[in-house]
Amino acid sequence: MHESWQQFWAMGGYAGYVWSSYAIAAVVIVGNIVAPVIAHRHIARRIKNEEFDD
Amino acid sequence: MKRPRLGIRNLSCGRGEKALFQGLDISLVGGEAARVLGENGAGKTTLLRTLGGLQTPLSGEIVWESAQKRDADDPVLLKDELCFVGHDNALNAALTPVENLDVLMRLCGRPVAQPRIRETLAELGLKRLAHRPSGRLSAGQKRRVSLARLWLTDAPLWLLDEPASALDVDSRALLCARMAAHVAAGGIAVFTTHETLNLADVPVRSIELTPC
Amino acid sequence: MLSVFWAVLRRDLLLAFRQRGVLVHHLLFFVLVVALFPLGTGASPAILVTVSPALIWMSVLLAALLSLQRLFKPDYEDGTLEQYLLSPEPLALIALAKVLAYWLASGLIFVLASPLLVLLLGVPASAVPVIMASLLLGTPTLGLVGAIGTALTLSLPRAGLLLSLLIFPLYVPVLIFGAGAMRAAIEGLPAAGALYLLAALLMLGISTAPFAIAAALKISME
Amino acid sequence: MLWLHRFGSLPYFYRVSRPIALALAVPGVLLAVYGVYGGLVNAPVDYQQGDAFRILYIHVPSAWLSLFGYTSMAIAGAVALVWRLKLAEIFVVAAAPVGASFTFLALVTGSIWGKPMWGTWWVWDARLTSELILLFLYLGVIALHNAIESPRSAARACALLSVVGVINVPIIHFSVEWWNTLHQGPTVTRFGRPAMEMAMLWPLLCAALGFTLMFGWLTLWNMRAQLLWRERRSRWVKKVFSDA
Repeated sequence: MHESWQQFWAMGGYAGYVWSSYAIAAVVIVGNIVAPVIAHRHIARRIKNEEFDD
Repeated sequence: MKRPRLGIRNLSCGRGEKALFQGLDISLVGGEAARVLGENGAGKTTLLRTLGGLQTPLSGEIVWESAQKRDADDPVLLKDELCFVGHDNALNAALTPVENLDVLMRLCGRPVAQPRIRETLAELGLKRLAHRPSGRLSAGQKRRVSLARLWLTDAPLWLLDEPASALDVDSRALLCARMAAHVAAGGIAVFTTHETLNLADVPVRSIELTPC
Repeated sequence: MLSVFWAVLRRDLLLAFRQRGVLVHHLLFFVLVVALFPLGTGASPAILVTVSPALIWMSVLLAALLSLQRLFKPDYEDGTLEQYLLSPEPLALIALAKVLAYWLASGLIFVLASPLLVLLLGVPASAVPVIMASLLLGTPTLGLVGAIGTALTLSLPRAGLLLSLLIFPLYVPVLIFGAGAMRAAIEGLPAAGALYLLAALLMLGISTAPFAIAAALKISME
Repeated sequence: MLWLHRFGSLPYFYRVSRPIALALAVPGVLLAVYGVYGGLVNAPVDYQQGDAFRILYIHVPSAWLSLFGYTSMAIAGAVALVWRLKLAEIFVVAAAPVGASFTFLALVTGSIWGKPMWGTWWVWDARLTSELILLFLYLGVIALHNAIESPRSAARACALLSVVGVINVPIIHFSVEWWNTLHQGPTVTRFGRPAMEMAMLWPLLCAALGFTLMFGWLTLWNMRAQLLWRERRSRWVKKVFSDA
């Protein structure tokens, strides 16, 4: 348990390690969400533009 | 004896995801040859490869009814009764024609003695080349060596992809005679060709491939 | 059924004999990697003996990678592979024959050449039998596993680097047990455990890899 | 079986995958947030590791997912090879980048956790080493998929590679373990593992479950894009976009 916000952010002196871990995790997860959405949109646009109708 | 039969039902084939032709239906019985017709890229090679089981059809089925079928528990599969001469000659450049043919005949389950291979090569006018590395033969000579399998095999079903490519007039006549003899004896031959192959009195049906 | 196995084995051994220059290249590659290594580290015997297990096994791995690329390629290019697939005999059996021929022509040479090389590195002669045994048991597994990778990349014109990415992770157990046996032998410890494990890997490889190779060849040919 | 057949139909899958993905995403994210919150805020400080143990609420679920993901790929791969189910092929290809990124995450967080614990960023510890090799196995599948031009062959090749890989995962793990006990010995400080308190364990389980659901969501998301690309020339895809 943390006594205060300040203590929470300090993470008992391990702040750099803990928060960098969580930041990287956030980046990885967001990347995994965004990448397929972009890919999907890109393909959908090309299909709508009838690029694959031969 | 029953005649062998090759049934093709509602066959659709393609390269990758794209269908080349659809809904092909034909039934061939022993004593018939069939020439596959179609423009470049219509899927002639794809059809032959699919019939040989090298490729899976997109849909439809291929049925082989063998003349040798003994009972239901012991089916004779198409692979057991097939001689497939593909686009490539299947000759290793470092092996001699005799060695190459020896292995090829063993692979298709019909081993033949080496003297017979030498005789056959001699009949095809390749006597002097029988023990030379295949890599040193000309394109036409290689094709003749590869086609020598047709003289060595007793398989009832032949699938031939452009068998006459690079052949001279005399060799082509030999090939036609051999194919006609095979079909006349109750075999089936499915082939593609750009040259005219005259199979004399044998019925030659057409398989027309129309692109979809 | 076995007649096809012997036919393919004999054919590939005959080819290896006809193209024996290539075998010499494999051997020279192995010798060169080992011989150049002291030039990089300094010739201190203590260091050389310590790193010799890793060095020998890494050079075997690299040599396997280079030579495996040609395992099915000539057959793929000249149409023989098509005939393997069309054969009524099991493709896995043909694949096993090809890998065995490949191993007899390359892996076995490493096994036979290894005593000379490890003595060059200052490894005690008492360790040589175990080292040879570890290579004898380990190199066929490398061939079997590597053949899966090379069959999968058959249709690619330049597969070298990709092939290393595919098969090196799978080589980890062989590397660990092989080098482990060698190190134990050098330190005078019992190496039987590692050798048994290598043998187990080999058994697993012989019984499963041919089917995977056959499946991979079919995928590549379609 | 009828259900399976219907699900195997690609337009049907494309239609229902969107609500299913959302149905996985909502509880997945909630559980993961709850677990992480519990780990960051509620769990008491570890008496040996201090607050650094809170990294484990990311690390452990990621490491679990790396194995879960590869196993699921291999199962789908086997299905794809045996029954030629197109969706299973697509699953293999779609799950690979997701699994690889969580494996990467497990490695990075493990390394960050190791720095204060072991005093160094990287230790050739058995589990970290196995995880690294698992990452290479994932990268191999991805690289193979990118290298082969025909999407069909590429997916089938990946399916086979993941099956071969999964047979090797336990062997690799065992060999690395064997190697580790032989050479590393007791030089690495290992903490005793007393039974975890419920306040510490409970959020961890929630986070792991949440991550697993999120894996399903992200993979479905990827599958939709893959499916669209592979079927871009088919009638049903054109119909989907002309109706919209």
